[in-house]
Amino acid sequence: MLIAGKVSWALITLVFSLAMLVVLYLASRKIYVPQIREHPGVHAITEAVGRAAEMGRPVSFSPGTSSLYDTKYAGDTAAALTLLGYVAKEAVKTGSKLIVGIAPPTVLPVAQAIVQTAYSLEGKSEEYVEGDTVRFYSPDQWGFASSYIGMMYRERVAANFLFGGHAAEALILAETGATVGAMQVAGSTNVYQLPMYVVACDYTLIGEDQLAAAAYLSPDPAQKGVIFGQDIAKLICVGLIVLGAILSTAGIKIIYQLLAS
Amino acid sequence: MAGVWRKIASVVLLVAPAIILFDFALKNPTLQSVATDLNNWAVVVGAFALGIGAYSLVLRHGRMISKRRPEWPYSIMLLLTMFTFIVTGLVTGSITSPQYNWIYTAIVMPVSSTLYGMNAFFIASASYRAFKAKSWEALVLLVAAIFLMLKNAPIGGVISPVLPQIGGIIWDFAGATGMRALLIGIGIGTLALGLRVIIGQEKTPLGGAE
Amino acid sequence: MIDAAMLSLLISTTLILAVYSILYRENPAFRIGEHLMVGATVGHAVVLAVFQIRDLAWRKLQSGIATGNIAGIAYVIPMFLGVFLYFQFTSKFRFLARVSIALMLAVGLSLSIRGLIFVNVIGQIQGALAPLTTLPNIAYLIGVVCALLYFVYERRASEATGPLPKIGRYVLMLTMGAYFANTIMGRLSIVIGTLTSLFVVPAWYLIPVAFLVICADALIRRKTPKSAKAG
Amino acid sequence: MMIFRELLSRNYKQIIYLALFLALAIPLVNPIGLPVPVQKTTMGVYNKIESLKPGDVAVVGSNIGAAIYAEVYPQYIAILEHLFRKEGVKVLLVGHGTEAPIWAEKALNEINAYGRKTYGADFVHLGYIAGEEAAVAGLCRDIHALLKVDYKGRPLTDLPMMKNIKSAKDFTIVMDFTASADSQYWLNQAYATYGTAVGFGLTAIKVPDAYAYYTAGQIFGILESLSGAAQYEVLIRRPGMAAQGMDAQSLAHLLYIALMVLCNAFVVMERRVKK
Repeated sequence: MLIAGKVSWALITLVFSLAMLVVLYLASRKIYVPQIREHPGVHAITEAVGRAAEMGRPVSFSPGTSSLYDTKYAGDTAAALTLLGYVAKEAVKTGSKLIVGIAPPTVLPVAQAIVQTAYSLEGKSEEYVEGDTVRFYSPDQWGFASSYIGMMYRERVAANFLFGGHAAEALILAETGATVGAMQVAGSTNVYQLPMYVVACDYTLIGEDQLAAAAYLSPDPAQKGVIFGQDIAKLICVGLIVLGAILSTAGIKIIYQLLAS
Repeated sequence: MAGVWRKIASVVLLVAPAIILFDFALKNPTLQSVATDLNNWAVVVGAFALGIGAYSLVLRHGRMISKRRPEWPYSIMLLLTMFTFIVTGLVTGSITSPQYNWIYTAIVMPVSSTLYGMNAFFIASASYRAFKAKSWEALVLLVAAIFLMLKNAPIGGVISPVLPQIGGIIWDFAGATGMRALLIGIGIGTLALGLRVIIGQEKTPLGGAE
Repeated sequence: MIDAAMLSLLISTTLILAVYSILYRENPAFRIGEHLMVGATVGHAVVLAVFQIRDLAWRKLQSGIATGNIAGIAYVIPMFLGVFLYFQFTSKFRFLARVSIALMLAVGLSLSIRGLIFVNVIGQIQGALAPLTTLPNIAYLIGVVCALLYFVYERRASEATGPLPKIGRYVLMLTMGAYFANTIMGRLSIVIGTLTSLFVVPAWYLIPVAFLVICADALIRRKTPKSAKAG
Repeated sequence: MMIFRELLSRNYKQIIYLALFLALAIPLVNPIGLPVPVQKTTMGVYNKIESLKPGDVAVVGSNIGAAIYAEVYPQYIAILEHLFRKEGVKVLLVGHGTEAPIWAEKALNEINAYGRKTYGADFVHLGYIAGEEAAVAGLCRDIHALLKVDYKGRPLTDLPMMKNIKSAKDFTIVMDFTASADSQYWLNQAYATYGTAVGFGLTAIKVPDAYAYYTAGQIFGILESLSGAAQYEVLIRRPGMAAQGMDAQSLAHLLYIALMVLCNAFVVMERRVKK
């Protein structure tokens, strides 16, 4: 029935999903509410928006150049959009001007809806300008990058958020943000761009940090539960690695074969 | 009507991933063709989305021109270029026609390669600003970067053949430890986020709860 | 006289210099480059999208109707879903875009999940199972475990592992430093390629012109300190 | 030192950018000729080609495109130059993708191939074959069944060299230049099936995958990006675009390291002043 080589995949996906769903259920029923530590970068998001409001300068946000149906960075884009929901809410609350730069056209309607909702929830619908608060730049990474850095210079942004799947334009965006003096928080699951963020930005949500932050900042606190599910999955991985390495030292390759099945 | 439509959306969120995930592990030709079609459907819907983007762009720059905002001449230039590309592409019927190729190589190619190459300049300014060894963590970052550069640039091996070897050790270690943990974490994190979206717990990436 | 190839070369060289001028400061030349680039890439994307809809949906629909193939006829669905996206701009029918977005997101997430679990999780665990007979292998095991424990967010679980997450953080920083430096060569070869294309006549003559403009601008700005500094 | 610091702190970005521009531009205009250490993998390619005897056949996988031009084209030129210097070695060019033959012709003209050797007797350009791995398999099985004409439409039967070259059994080596999966095709089809020696010229990103084959002894060598090309240029004593590029690379890397050291030196100095 199952394709050879995919048995371990099915098993691991199933076990991990179950762990996450069970913890999520327990948390939503308040049976077990895990204590999740806050990443300093998450706190910095709020701080950066507040700082921009004090300075009276805008906040810019990019949810990445990967589309909604990207085969590798779709999760990245989804996490970035969740974080956009949070940043938009904070920006509207503190009264800073928000500029969202969009590259993939598929993300545009979603971002428009998220930001517009954030404005109308605070009763500031008139401040949302169609086509201007959420700006479509270009689906091409370099067309997008040239517009985004031009915007950062001209608007003199005070806080810049780079989330989602960015490719080689990541450093260009981040370094320009640093040049205009913006406080920057970035995150990605693109492992080749993370080093650029670590070097150029004030705070970086490395890989899973960004995906967990999406759950951490969810308006529904029960959603934090899933993060503990992620921890369980990681601890299973640690167990497999340690056990597998010790066994293979003894010449037993059972874990490797299991994973290859 | 709106309620029913939203129900359909939840069903799509549950059924489409089920088909695509089961297709990965099960050998079933029907499942496979449905999964391929689903993928194509998403691409088709995505292609339509570009119209929204173009509309939004025309709206913004049209407003700039009509209200004579400071940057309005640039907006005219942008819209003209855009329509030139669209007309040339659709009239010649292909993006490989000589006319289309000419405008593409004259504008898009040089700007792309320039911006890509600009990374090298930004690496320089970032190196000067950000590699201050103010903490142990920053020191580790700095040392690893320096040894890797000495490994990659031919000059490192000329100064001393030991330098590239140290760089090589650091590179192997980084790939087998930090990178590995990062990749595993990303896999698990994506699964968790995906699950929450699929079962309808996370609505923001769909455009908010409304 | 100037022929098409020469004109193309002149335009592209001017654009290269215009875009590089952002390294000095934000200026009209860069803005021209920026707006041309956005117009060009969006126009290009529109052309591609039209062809994509034609080849991927319209042709399949046509042949589906001709042969009575249900899978082909079904391509009318994504075309409608695509049109529904445009109701985003109305307040009354905005909900219609919901299914289209759900479809794209569902496809993307499930494709990502299946690929990432298979390649990232299983592949990397397999890679970490080397026998502990050499010093590097032992170091790799300790390093990967510490780095993984850094990503444990539950407070008690994280505290129970003692100093290991902290070590994991150092391991990650080392990785970041190494990967940062390792991208440099590729980036440099791109800029070297661009510079090589600039260092041929007639493009060559434009470089001193650009430098003179920048120097003149720097002098003028020095005399009028009022202007805000962007660089 | 203090003046230096004053300048850097005021306008540091512009000055750094100017310094990098000079570090890149000077070696391009006026090559310095900084030494280049030669890697094992590059040496493997050199030794293999050096060992070719008259009558041996070298297949050159020509898959250059605009995307990989900067990294791979200099390698391609260097290898062709070396092959054309070897007396009696037959060269067969073939690639995937419509763009590939244009680059191949450009390279052949650059080394003056048509002036140095006879087309048809010493070298043949087959153009490109469509159909990914299946096409490579077909080529290895029977060239004459897959292709009837060369790149310019001349019948293969008219080319004297092609009389003795029928399948992968007649290939001595395959040197494939690529950034995509097709390196795998030659490994699967030529090496695994017919035992033909295979080597690669790759972009930096593809090297880690290929290195595993090298350590396993399945391929005879790899040219790694621009540095591989520069090393090869040194080996065949023909400094070209890669060697210049390498000078620029070396200087730029030194500048980056100097900047990192300098910013830390300033931090230390500031602390001293405060005390």
